[in-house]
Amino acid sequence: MEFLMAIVVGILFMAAVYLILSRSLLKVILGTGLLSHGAHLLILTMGGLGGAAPPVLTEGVTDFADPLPQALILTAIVISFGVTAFILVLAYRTYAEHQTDNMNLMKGNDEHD
Amino acid sequence: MINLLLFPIILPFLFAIILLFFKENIRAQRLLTVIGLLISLVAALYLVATVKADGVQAITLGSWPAPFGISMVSDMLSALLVTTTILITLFVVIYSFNAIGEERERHFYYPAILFMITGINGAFTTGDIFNMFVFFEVLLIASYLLIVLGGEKRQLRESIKYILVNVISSALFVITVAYLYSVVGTLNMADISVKIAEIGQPGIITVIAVLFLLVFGVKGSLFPLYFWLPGSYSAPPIPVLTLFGALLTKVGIYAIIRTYTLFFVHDTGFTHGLLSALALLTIVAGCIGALAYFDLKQIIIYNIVIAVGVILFGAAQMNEAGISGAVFYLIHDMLIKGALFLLIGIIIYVTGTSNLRKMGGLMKTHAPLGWMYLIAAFGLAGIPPLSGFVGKLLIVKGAFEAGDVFGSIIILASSLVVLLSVIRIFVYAFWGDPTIVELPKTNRRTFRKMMMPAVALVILSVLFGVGTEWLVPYMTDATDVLLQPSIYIDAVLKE
Amino acid sequence: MSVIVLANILIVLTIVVGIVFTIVTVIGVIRLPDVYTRAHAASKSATLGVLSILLGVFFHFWLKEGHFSIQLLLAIAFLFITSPIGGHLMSRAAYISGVKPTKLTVGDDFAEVIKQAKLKNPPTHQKED
Amino acid sequence: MKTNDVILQTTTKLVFFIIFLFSIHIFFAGHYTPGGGFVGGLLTTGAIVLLLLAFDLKTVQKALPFNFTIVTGIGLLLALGTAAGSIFFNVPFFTHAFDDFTLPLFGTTSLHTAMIFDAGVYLVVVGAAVTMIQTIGGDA
Amino acid sequence: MTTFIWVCLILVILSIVGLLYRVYRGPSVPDRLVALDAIGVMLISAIALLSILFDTGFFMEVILLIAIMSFIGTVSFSKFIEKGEIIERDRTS
Amino acid sequence: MNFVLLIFLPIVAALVVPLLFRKLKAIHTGWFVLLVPIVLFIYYIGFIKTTMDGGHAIAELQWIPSLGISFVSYIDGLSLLFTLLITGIGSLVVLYSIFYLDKNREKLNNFYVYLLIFMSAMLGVVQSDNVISLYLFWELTSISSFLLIGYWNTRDRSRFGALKSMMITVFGGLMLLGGFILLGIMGDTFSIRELIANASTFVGHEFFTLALVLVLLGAFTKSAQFPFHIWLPDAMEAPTPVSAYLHSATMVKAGLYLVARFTPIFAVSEVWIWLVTGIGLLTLFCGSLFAVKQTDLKAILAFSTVSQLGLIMSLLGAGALAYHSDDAIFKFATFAAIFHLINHATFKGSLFMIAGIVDHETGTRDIRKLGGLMSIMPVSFTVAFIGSMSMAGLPPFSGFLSKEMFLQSMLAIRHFELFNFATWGILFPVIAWIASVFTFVYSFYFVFKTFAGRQKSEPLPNKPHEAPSGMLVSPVILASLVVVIFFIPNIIGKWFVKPAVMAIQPGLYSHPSDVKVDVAAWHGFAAPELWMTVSLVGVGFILFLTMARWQKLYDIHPEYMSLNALYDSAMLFSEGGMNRISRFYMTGLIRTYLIYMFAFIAAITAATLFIKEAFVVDMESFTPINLYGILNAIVLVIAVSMVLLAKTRLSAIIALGGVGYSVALFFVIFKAPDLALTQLVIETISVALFLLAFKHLPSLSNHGLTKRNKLGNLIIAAGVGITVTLVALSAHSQKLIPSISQYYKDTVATEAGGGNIVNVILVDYRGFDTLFEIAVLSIAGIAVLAMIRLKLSRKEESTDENK
Repeated sequence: MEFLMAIVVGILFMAAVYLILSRSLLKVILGTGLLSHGAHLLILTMGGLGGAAPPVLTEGVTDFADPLPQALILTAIVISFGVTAFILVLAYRTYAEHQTDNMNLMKGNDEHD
Repeated sequence: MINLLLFPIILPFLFAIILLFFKENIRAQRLLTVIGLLISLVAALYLVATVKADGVQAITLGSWPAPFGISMVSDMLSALLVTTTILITLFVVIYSFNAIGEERERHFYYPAILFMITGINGAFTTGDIFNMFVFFEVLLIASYLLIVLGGEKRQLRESIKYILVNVISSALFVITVAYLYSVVGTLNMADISVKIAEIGQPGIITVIAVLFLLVFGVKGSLFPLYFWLPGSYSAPPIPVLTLFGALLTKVGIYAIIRTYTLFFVHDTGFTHGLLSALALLTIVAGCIGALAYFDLKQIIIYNIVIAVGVILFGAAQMNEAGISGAVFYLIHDMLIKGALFLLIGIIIYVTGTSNLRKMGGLMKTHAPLGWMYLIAAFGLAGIPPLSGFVGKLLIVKGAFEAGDVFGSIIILASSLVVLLSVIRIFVYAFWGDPTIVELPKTNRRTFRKMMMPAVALVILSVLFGVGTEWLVPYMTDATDVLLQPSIYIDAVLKE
Repeated sequence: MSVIVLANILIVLTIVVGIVFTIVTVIGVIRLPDVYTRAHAASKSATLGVLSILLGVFFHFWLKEGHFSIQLLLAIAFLFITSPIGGHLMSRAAYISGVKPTKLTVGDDFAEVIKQAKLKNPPTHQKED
Repeated sequence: MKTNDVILQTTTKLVFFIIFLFSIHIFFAGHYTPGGGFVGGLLTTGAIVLLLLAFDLKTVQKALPFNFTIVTGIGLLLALGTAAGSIFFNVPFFTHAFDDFTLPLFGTTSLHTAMIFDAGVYLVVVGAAVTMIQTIGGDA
Repeated sequence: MTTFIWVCLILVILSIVGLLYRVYRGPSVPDRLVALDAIGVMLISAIALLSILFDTGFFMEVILLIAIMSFIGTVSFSKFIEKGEIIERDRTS
Repeated sequence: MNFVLLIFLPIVAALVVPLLFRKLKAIHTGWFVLLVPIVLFIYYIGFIKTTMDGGHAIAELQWIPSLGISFVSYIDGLSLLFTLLITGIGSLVVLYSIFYLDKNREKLNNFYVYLLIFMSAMLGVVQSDNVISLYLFWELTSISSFLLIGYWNTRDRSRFGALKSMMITVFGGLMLLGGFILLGIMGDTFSIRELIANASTFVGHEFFTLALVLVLLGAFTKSAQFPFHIWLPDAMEAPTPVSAYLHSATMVKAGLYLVARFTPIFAVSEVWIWLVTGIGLLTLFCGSLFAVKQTDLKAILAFSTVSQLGLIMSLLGAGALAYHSDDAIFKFATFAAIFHLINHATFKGSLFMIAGIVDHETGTRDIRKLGGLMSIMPVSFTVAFIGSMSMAGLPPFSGFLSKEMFLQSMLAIRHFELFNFATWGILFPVIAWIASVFTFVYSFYFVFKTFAGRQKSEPLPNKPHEAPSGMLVSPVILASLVVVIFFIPNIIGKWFVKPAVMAIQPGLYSHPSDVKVDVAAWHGFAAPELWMTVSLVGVGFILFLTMARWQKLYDIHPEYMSLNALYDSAMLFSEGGMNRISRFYMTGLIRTYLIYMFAFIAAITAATLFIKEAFVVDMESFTPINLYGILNAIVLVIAVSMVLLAKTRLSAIIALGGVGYSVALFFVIFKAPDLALTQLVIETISVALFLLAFKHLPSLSNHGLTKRNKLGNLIIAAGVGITVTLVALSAHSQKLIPSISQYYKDTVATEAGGGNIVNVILVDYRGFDTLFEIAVLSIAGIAVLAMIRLKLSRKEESTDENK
C-alpha cells in the first residue's frame, strides 16, 4: 500500500508544482492546496499504513495504527488551513490593487535602475 | 526554575495575546510591548547566566520522559540568539514609534512582532524537530502579517512571492521530517542524533540531510534558493525590514547549524562539502547583487545574503575556529544588520528616496547620521576592532585549518565587496554637493528620536567587537556544544 | 443463533436495497438529459440509497455488536432533513444561473416569477462561471 | 435578484442546533474517542457558516454578539494559562493533572486539565475561523 | 458476510467513479454540483460499509460529519451559483 | 608606564578636537594638535639609548587574550625609527598645516581628527608585535587615509581618489590578514617575535608560500608597488599636508616596514627574494618612467614616491640574500634600504610641502603654467633645489649616499649564485641604472620647470609671492636635515640604521655594532658605482635638455591600456556589469525563481539519492495493497487531473474539494478517524472561503502560457514529483529504527488518562505543538482582519483624487 501511496503523493506533488508554476494566481493557490494534501498523505505513509485499528483504546485491540504521524498531520492540517485562508485573502487583495491575476505582470522590484 | 528557558518564548506570546484585547489603544500597545520585551530580555539574560553557570538547560514538557514529550533545550548558542533577538526587537519597536505610522499600529503591528519573536525564540530553543516546524510556522505567519500590513500595492505583490516560497519550503520541511521519522522513528533532536549515530548515517540519511539543507536554505536564503529574498524584503516598511533582515534568515542559519552539527556528522565530506560549496556560491551571488543596485535597501539586503554565506561557510568547516567564528559572526550580523537597516531607514526618511543617485551631501546636514553609518558600515565589512572582525578572523582561520584555501580567499575578498557596496552608499549619500539635491522637509525632533535606537544598536555592535574578550567564554560554551553533540544529548536524555 | 441469522438477513436486505438505489442514482445522473432531472435522481434515490445502507450498518452494530449508535441515527435524521433542501437549492440555483431545461420539459412557471422579479431589481452581480 | 430563502432559513434554525450540539459532543468526546477541540471548533464554525449562508452578517451578528477576535484571545489565554499553571508548581511546563471525581448527576467522571486546554483550542479555532469568514464576507 | 460488504463497498466506490464522470463532463456547473452532492452521499455509504469491514465504531462521527459538511457545501455552492456571493452583509437593506 | 597606551594618545586627543574647534574659534586648532606629536616625539627619543645597544622595550595591553590577540608595543631599532619618523614628520606637517589650512573656511575639526586617528594607527602598525593588532592598525590607516583624501568631498576627484585608495589598500589589507592567519596557524601564535623564533619550522609547510604571497600583497598595495601603485597619484587630491605625511613619508612606508619586519621569516624563500626585489625594481622603473610624463606637480611627486618606494623595496629584497650568502654586501643592502628610507622621508616631505606652497601661492599645480618662480620665492626654491638634488642622487646631499649604496647592491646581485640569479642577475643593475636616469630627469624636471626659466605669459590664478614664514619652517627644517645627513651619515647609521638593520636580520648580529657598514661619499675611482653615477648624470642631463622632444612618446602608450583604465573598468563593471549579470537572472518573476528552486531541489536530492546509493525499494516492507485503496487512489488522481484541467474556477474548486474528500477517505482507510473528521470540516470551510473570495477574483485564465512553457513546467513538476516518490520509497524501505510511538500506546490510559491516543498526543504529550498551532491560526485570523481593514494604498489614491 505504501508503494501506491508514494506514487499518489508523487502525483500530488507533481500537480502542485505544475500549478504553482502557472501564471494565474488562482491556479497557484490551488497548487499550494494540493501541495499540503500531498505533504499530509506523505506523513501518513511514512508512519506506516499497517495498523489494524484506529489509535483509540478499545478492549481487545492491540494493533493500533501509528498515532504520532496522525497527530503531526492534524497539526499540519490546521496550520495549512490558516495559511490557505491568508493566501486567499492576499490573492484577492492583490488582484484588487493590481487589477490582474497574471503573475507575469506582477513583476516588480528587481528593477535594476 | 526549571521552566526558565521557556520564558523568552512564553512572555512575548503572553503579551501578544494581551495586546489583542487593546486593538485600538495605541499607547497601551506601545507600553505593553516595551514592557513585555523588557521582561523577556531580563529572563533571557538570566537564562544566559544560568546556562553559563549550570551548562545546557533542558526540559521535557509535560513531565514526560525525554524522547516522548517535546524537549526544549537552551544551550549557549540558542540562549545568546534568543537574547540578541529580543534586544534587537526592543530597539526596532522603539524605532517604530516614530516610523511605522498609527494606522499600522492600530492593526496588530505590535502583536505580530511579538508573535514573530515567540516563533523565532521558539525555533532557537526547541529540541524537537517537528516542534521546530511549528515554531517556523508561527514566525512565518507573523511575518506574513508584517510584510503585508498596510496593503500597499507593492507590498501585496511582493508578499505573494514571499508567502509562496515559504509555503513551499514549509511543505518541504514537513515531508523531510516525515522521511526522517520513517527512518529513525523519533522526533526528539537529541534522540535523532543518538539514533543516527547508532546506524552510522547510511545513504538515506544523507539524502535527508541534503533535504534539510534545502529546506532551511530557503529560509536562510542559500544559493540558489535566495532569489525571492531581495524583492520581498524591500517591500515592507523599514522597521519590518529590519526585523526580517536581522532575524528571519538567522533562524534558517541556526537550523542548518544545529542539524549539521547534531545530526549529520558522519558523512561530512559530502554534506558539509555541499554546504560550503553552496555557501561560497551564496557569497558570490550576494556580492553580484550588492554591487548591481543603486538602491539603499537592495544593497543592504544583498549584504544579508553575503553574510549568510560567510556564516554557513564557517559552520561547514566543522572545526573549533570555524564554528566559533560562525557563532560570533551570526550574532554580529544580527546586531549590525539591525543597526544598518535602521540607519538607512533614517536616510530614506531624511531624503525621501532610497535611490542613491538622488542623494548627496548629507554630511553637511546630518553629520551624526553619517558617522554612525560609517561605523556600522565598517563593522559590517569586518574592520577591526568592530564587531564583524573576530567572527571573520575565526572563520577564515577555520577554513585555512580545514585546508580550504580557495574558500578563505573568497571570504576575504567578499569583505572588500561588502566594503565597496556600503562605502558607496556613504560616498554617494553623505559626501558630495548637498546643493544638488533638495531634501524634503523633515521634522528634526523625529529625526533625533529615530536616531536613538539606531545609535544604541551601533554602540552595542561596537561593544560587541571591542569587548570580545568578555564574550569569548560564552562563545566557547556555544562552540563546545556544537562540536560535541554528546553534551547536548546528555542534557536532554539524562533526566 | 437464529437471532443472528435474522439480523444478518435484515442487514443484507437493507444494504442491498441501498446499493440498488445507489446504482440507480449513478445511472440516472449519467444518463438523464438535463440538470434538473439529474438533480431529481441524485437527491431522491441517492438519499434513499444511503438511508437504507446506513440503516443496515446501524442494525449491524446494534444487533451484532450491541452498540447502539446514536450518531448513525442522527446522521440518518440529518440526511433526511437536509438532502431535499440541498436538491431544492441546487435546482433553483441552476435555473437562476440560466441553465436551460431539456426540450422535453412541459410548462415553466418559475420563468414568469423570475421575469417579474428581474424587472423590479436588475441583477447586480456578474456571472463568470 | 432577491430570492426568498424561507425553506433554507427554517431548516437552518433546526440544523444549526443539531450541528452545534454535535460539535459540543465531539469536543467532549475527544479525549477518549475521535474528536477534540479542533474538530469541535471547526464544526461550530461550520454551524455559524451555515447561519451566515442562510441569513446575513448583520442578523448573525445580532444573534451572536461576540467579538471573535476577543474570543480568539480568550482561547489563547486559556490554553496558555493551563499550560503555564505548572510553572507555579515548578514542574515542567504543560504538566497536566487528572483525577476521578464523583460529581452529582454525572457520577464518577475523570476530570483532566487537558480538557481546559482543549477548550482553549476550541475557542481559538472558532474565534479565528469565524473572524476570517466574517471579515471576508464583510469586505465590500 | 465480509465478502458481501466488500462487494458492496466496491460497488459504492465504482458509483463514485461514475459520478466523477459527470463531475468531469459537466456540462454546466450545477451538473457538477449535483454529482458532487451525490458523491458526498456515496461517501457516507462507503464509510459506513468500511466501518463494518474494520469492525470499529469510531467512524460514526465521520458519517454524521460528512452529512453536515456536504449540506453546508451544497448550500454554499448553490448560493454562489445563484448570487455570486455566499454571505450577504445585510439582507434587509 | 605602559607605553602601549601612548599609541592611543592621538585618538584620545582626537576626541577633544571637535570641542576645541567649536569653543576656541580664535585660535587655530592645529596649535593644540601640534602638542601631541611633539610630546610623543620627545618621549620616544628616550628609547634611542635602548635600541642602540640592540635592546628593545616591550609593553602589553590585553585585548582578546583567549584568542591570543593583544596590543603589544614592541620597540626595537626598526619600530623606533619609524615611530620617530611618524611623530617627527607629524609635528612638522601639523605645523605646516596650521598655515596651509584656513581656520575660518575649513572644517578643521574633521581634518585634525582624521590626522590624529592616522597617527595612532601608524604608531600602532609599526609598534605592534601582535599581527592581529597590526592588522587592526593597518586597516585604520587605510580608513583615515580614505577620510583624508576625501576631505574636500564635494569634489568628484577627491571622492574618486578616496575610494580608489581605500579599495586597493583594503584589498591588500585583507590579503595580509589571510597571510597573518596562516602564519598564526603555522606558528600557533600571533606574536611576531615568537613567529620569528619559530620561523625555521615553517619552511616546507604547505601554507608557507601562500602566506608569503598574501603578506606581500598587503605590503605591495600599501607601498604602492607595481601594479598597485595606481592609487597613489589619485590620492594626491588630499590636502598637501596629508600628501606629505601619509603619501610620502609614513603610510606608504608601512609596506616597507612590513617587508622588513617579516624578512627573518620569509627570507629563506626564493619566491620572497624574487618578488620583493623584482617587483621593487619594476616599480622603481615604472614610477620613474611615468613621473616624467606628469604635468601636475603633485603627480610628479607621487610617481617619484612610487619609484623611490620601489627602490627601497628592491633593496630590502636584496638584503634578504644575506640569509643565503655570507657576502657582506647583502647586509649592506639592508642598511642602504633603511638609510634611503630616512633620506626619502626628509627630502620628499620637503618637496611635497613646497609643491603645496606653490599651489597655495599661485593657485595652480600645473607645471605647464608655472615657471620663473625662482626670483619671487627664493626660499622655496632653495628648499626645492636641495630636495630635488638629493632625490636625483647628487652630492652633497644625503640622497647621493644612499643612491651609491643602491647601485652597489644591485651590482652585487650579479654575483649571487642561487635561485637562477646567475642568469638573470645582470638585469638588476641595468634596470637600476635606467631607472636612476629617469629619476635624475624628473628631479630636474620638477625643480627647474617650476622655478627656473621665464614666467608664462598666461597669468596665474593668484599673484605669486613668497609663502609666509610659518609655512616655510617645516620644509626648511627638512631640507637642512637633508644636507646635514650627508655629512654625518655614520652617526645616523649608528643611532638609527644599524639598530634597525639588526631588527630586520636578528639572527645575523648580536649587537648593532656588528653591522659593519661605513658610509662614505668616496670609494675611489675603481668603484663601478661611481661610473654608473657619472654616466647616469650625463645621460640624464641630456635627456632633461631634450625633454620637450621625447615627452610626446608617452602619448603612444594609449590610456585605455593602462592599469588605471583597468581599475576604472573594474569599478564600472562592478556597477554596470554586475547590474547586467544580475538583470540576467533576477527577472523579478517569482516563476523564474521557483523554477530555479524546484529544479535545484529535485536535481540535488535525486543526485544524492543515487550517489549515496540510498535508493532501495524493499517490497517486503510494504503492507499489501487493497482494492478500495486502489479505487480511492484512482478517484484522487482523477480529481487531481480535474484540478489541472479545469476551465472554470468553480469546477477547479469542486475538483479541489474532491481531492480533499478523497484524502479524507484515505484517512478513513488508514484508520485515522480524527484526521478524517478534521480534513472533512476543514475542506468544507476552505471551500466556503474560496467561494467567499471568488467574489473578488477574476475567472481562470492561462495568461498566454505557451506550449513550451507548459512543457518546461511539466518537466520540472515531474522531476519534483518523481524525486518525492523515490525518496519516500527509499525512506520507507529503510525503516532502520522502530518508532517511539509504542510508548504512547502503552501509557495513554495509565499516565495520561485518555483513550484517544491522537488527541492525547495533541493536548498532552505534544501539547506544546498544539499551543503554537492555534497561535498560527489566530495570527492568520488577525492577519486576514488587518489585511482587509487596512488598505493604505487605496487611501492614498482617494486623497489624491480629493486634491
